[in-house]
Amino acid sequence: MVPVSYYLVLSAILFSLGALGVLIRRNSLVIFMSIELMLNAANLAFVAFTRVHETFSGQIFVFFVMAVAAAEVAVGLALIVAIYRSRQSVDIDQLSSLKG
Amino acid sequence: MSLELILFFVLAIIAIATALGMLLSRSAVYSALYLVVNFVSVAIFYLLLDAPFIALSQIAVYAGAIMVLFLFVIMLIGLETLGGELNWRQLVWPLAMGILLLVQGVFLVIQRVGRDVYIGQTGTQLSDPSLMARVLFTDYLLPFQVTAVLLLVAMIGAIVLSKREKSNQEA
Amino acid sequence: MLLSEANPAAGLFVLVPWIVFAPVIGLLINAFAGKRLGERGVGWVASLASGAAFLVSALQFYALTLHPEGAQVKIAEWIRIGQLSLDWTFRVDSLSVTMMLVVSGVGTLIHIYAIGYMHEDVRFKHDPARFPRFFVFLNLFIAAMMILVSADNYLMLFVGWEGVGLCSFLLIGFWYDLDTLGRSSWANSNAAKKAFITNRVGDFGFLIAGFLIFWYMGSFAFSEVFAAAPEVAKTHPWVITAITVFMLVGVAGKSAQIPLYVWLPDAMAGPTPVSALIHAATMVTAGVYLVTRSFPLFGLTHDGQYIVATVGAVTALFAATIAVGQYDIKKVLAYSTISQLGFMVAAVGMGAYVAGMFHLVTHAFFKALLFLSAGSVILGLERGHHHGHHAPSSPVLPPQGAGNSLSHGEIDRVKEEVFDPGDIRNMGGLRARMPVTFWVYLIGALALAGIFPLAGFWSKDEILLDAFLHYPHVYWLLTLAAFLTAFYMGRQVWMVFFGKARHEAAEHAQESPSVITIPLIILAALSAFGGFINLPFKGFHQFGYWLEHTLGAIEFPPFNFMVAGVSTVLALGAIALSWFLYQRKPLEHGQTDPLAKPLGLVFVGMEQKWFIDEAYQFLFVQPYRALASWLAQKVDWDFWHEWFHDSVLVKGFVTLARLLADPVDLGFIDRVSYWLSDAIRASAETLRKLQNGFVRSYALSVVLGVAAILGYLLLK
Amino acid sequence: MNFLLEPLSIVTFFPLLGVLVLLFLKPEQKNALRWTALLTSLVTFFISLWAFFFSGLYNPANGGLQLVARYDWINVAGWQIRYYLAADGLSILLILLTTFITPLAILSTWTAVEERVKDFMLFFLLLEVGMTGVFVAQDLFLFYIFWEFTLVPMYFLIGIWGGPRRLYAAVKFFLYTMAGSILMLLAILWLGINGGTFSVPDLVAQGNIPANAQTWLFLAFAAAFAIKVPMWPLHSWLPDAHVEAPTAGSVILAGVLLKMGTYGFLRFNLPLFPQAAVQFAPLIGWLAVIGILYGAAVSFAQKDVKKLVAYSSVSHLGFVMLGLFALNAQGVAGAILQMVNHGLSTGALFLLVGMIYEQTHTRDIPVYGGLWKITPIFGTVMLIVSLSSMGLPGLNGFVGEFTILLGAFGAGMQGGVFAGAGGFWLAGLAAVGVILAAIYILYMFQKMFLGPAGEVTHHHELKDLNWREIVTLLPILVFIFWIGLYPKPFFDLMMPAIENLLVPFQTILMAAH
Repeated sequence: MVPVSYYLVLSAILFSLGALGVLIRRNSLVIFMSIELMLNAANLAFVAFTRVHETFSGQIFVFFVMAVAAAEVAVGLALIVAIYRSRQSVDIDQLSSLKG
Repeated sequence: MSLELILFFVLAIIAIATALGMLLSRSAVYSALYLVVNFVSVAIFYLLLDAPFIALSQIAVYAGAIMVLFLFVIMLIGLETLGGELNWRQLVWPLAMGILLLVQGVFLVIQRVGRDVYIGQTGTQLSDPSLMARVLFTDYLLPFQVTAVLLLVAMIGAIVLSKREKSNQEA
Repeated sequence: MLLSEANPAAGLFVLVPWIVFAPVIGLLINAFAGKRLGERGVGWVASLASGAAFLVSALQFYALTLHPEGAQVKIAEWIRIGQLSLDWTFRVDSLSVTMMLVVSGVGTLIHIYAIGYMHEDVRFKHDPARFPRFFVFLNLFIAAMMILVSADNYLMLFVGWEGVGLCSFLLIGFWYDLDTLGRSSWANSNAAKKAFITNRVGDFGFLIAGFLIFWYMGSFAFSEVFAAAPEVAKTHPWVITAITVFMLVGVAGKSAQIPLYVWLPDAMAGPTPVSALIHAATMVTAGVYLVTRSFPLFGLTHDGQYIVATVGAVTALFAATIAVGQYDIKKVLAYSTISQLGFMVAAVGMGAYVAGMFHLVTHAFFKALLFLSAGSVILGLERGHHHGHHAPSSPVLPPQGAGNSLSHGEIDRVKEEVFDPGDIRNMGGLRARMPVTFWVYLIGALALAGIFPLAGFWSKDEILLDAFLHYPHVYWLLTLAAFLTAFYMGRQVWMVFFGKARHEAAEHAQESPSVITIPLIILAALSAFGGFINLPFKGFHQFGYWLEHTLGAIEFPPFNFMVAGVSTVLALGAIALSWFLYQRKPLEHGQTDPLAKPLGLVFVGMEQKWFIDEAYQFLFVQPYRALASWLAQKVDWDFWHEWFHDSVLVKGFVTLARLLADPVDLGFIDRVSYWLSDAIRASAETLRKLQNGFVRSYALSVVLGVAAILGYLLLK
Repeated sequence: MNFLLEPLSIVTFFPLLGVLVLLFLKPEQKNALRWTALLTSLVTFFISLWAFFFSGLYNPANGGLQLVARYDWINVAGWQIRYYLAADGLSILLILLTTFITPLAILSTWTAVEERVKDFMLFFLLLEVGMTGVFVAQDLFLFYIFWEFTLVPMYFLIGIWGGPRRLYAAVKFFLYTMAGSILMLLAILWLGINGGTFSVPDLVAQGNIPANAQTWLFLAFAAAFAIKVPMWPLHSWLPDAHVEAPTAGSVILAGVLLKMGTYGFLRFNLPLFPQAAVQFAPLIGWLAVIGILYGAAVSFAQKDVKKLVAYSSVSHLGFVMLGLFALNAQGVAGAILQMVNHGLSTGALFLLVGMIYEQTHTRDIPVYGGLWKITPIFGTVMLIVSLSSMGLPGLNGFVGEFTILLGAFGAGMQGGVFAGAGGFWLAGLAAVGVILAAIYILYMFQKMFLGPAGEVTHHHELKDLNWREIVTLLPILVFIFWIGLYPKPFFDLMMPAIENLLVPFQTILMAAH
């Protein structure tokens, strides 16, 4: 038997790695992937809790997260493509028009 | 150590390793491929957790659709590497934050869940997709519909965003 | 409606609305198809319409002889508000039928005459396209006048009353772009406007009288008003007097009495048939009709009667004096009309309704005759003038204003050319050139002067007799007026038809065509014999008996030879005097009036109409004009609009706004907010460094936030 | 959605359909835009005719509110605000006048408005919605919305398509009306909060407003309405607005918008505050008489023909106010009819002035002269309309003025509202206005149409009325004669409602004597 805490710790590790990816990578595609990783980590935790609480809510939440993630990826990638067209780059550090 | 535990650790190492690989690989293609492996391992975790429907969705949606989309985009842009990526001086804060986050997460798990909560044995019921479908289409019908709309909007949005405007080309 | 089904004659009463409809149809045809019909067509359509009205009136007369009680024919409800209940109801009784016959009869003759007259007139004035319009207006007048005389309530009467006023306005201003001499000018339109406005002043009196009638007697219908009047006379005697006085204001406006007569002389600007029909024979007598119609009201107030009779008598004399000093053939007749209307008003004011109505009828005949003959004279002179100049197509005159750039000599020449065909000083010796016109004119003049046995003698005599018996001061005023009447008519006849021509136009004058002379001859016959309808001998008061059906029992004073003798002697004396002054030594061209010297300033007054127009101008017109511009410019615009609104309100608001803006807003609120904003800016300067535009550093701060929250959860 | 299918809702909101169609047309399709607007307004007119006369839903003999559409709308914190439309004898003629004048005004813009046709027509149809709404709303809140709503399109009509000083005029118009409306809004809120409902018939039925409150509420309402009428001396915005507005705007302004003020007095001030109405009747009567005489005199001194007509409105509406506050059947009936008459006559005058202005581009009376000779049809129509405006018997103006004066005179009798405050003098002086009206109208007619040909004819080849213009004017002429000769149907429509309206006053006046 595997304690739930193991899964949760694994989820935390994956989430931290994803967050780290967002923080350190300049390639916007990879940043995107890291976000997906974070979502996955969260999903893992949800499914684990499903077993703890004996209810479907967690799984259903995962289902919705997947749908949202799919939508997000579609729009996000389209944005990246559009940005690449105008800037010829996916380097996130070059996109600094938010600078105050 | 039971077989299950061994399996867990093996998969956990694979998942962490592939996550690190994605994180550190210079080529976006490699990153994507690492991530695919990671997703697959997570899918196996779902199976272990008696959630076969989620596991298959994971494979289909993440490993299949989303990552393929990523690869398409990478190919479309034709850019695989970004030179001179990691600058360790800049990494101090992110690393510190990542570690802090990790430590906090682990402590939270220990504090709130405890080490000795085991997964119950009623998993057979939870693993039945038809039961899950019943809940999904009754209690969660409205969110489900909204999600459908969301996906539609996302689809249209993606098309509009990636469509080249004719007038721009002509001009 | 009183109808005995057995007798077909009574059924004729229902035809009475056609006295209005027929002319309306005629005017509609001419208004919409006038151009296509041609002059003859237009003229005959209009004359037939008027003739149809006469026919219907004659049928009413016939029906009335069989059913003297008359009838009321209601064709529609008009206004119904609470107790106010008005209908379009025609009243057929001996009084209204008398008026109908006069209006439509004289009207039809004048329509026919106008076909000939206007044919030439539009040519002299170079605007033949205006021909149909004249007949449209003329028919409209007949319709309105018929409404007036056949109304069964005061308000319907008022519709006709103002309707004829409108027609008067339109017809006086028929040549609205010219003056009486055919020059381009505002004069005619001014005269028209003056007539309408003066009449409106009278209408104001009528309205007030109407309001009093309604609120004290509860109705506008004649029969109900008259039934309620005696009761009101007992409870509120002043009301009846007030009604009659306000009604007198209306009468003064319409029938040209003092003080509102001033419009009538100017109204001669209209074409001559108009002067004859509207401003002599029919419309101006509406006031007399109104008083006669309202006899039960006047009978209840001695004060009212006294005022009316006096106003009439004074007007009769006053206008006669002015007539003596006039040179324009139509102006003389106009003042004569005012004077004769004074006779009638005095008569009805005294309660001598039969005498008043009788004079109204005979006056309609001979004054229409005189005006139409005068028109014939004017046309004759115009023909002569054109003949003399051999240039029938050129305008009579150069346009006004052209003289400004001419030298003095040329101005004199232009003045020479301003030929006035209506000025009796340009005439003389027309007896030979226009014989028919002369004879009919003579008959008319003698009738007006009151020479036995012409119509005027009988009717005027009856008025004088009534005055002699009841109102001595009226009698003296009227007798004096009668003397002057004979004098100025004599003066006119001598100057126009006798002596020798004082202008080449008079030398070449030509007689008018038969379409003009035939109506004249008919009218002359009526003027000669019209008096016989009411001879002042027992059993011969046909007209009086006729009106008795409407007016109730009438007392007929016996013929008084003294009164008749005095007036006849005076009239003959006046004619003799005029012969002495004007014919014994006929006037030469350019000579002043022989009366000017002996009468001195008095004659100047007569000639200048006692300066009444100028006085009115000074007393009413100019003050009102000044008041209006003062109100408009100074009060409304400068003070209220510009100063109060645009200065006080706007500037006040602006000042308030400044006050709020400068010390309050800038000084206090702004300073606080500036301080705030400075503080914020300073902090922002530091914070903006964080805003470096790198998404990843934003993400870092998000993670920081997450870490903080997790830390909080851990420590909780 | 039931509330939108009520007959009065359809009458009110039908123009919005036209607006919708207009939105889909291109600004360059000028004729399509014009036809759309014209047809929309025509259909609206026919719907209103249908609703009142042919649907069988409206019984003219009934004095109460009919064609009622009553729905709960906003119920918050004890406020009862309803969507409440209805019509009765007091408003039916004005509703019909609105739907009747609007197509004519649109027709008059056919060649006069060439710029931004789309916007123009949009605003015009919106304006129609607002105006009709004002006359049908029976809920104070709803009424206030419609009342203010009419300001916006009119503001733009003046401000965009107006004359040289259009912005000044538009802003003045807007501010002036707003200023009065604010007070009315306060009064409306007071009534709604105290009475628990905003529905006028309910408030009237409650009838428990204390006398001193009535005074203030009456004045607050009167402030809004008197400015709109406009009563002397609050008329200063009117000449500016009239002179600067485009022809169609002037027509609507004179024809309908001013009637909103008098209608407001009739619908709200009289039934809601009867005691205050009796108390203020002499004051308003005297102001009305001053307005009659002042407007007539000032008109006479004008050189600008549009200004002349504008000031004549002050005079005419003085008659209306005098009639309303005579508080007897003749006065009120005459006042309502005179509202219609003024809409027709003055509307037609503005149309005619606009038609000649389109050709000569001047409104200066002295440069005209002798036009009747050059343009005979135009002159004849002008004559008829002028005569109607000055109250010639047989034409519509007389019936209104006469009944008003009769009513005012009756109110001066013992037991009437003016008895203690001038009595017959009020009506007597007002009747002097009849003389003064003749003076200024004849002055205008003479200086423009009679006399020798004026300066302007030397520079312009003046054309007589064309078919479109005749078609525009003909319906008005028909009504000028109809009302003048046979006004009974019009009085019959309003009499039952007027009798209901006057019941409380009879008791108040009876008690006073």
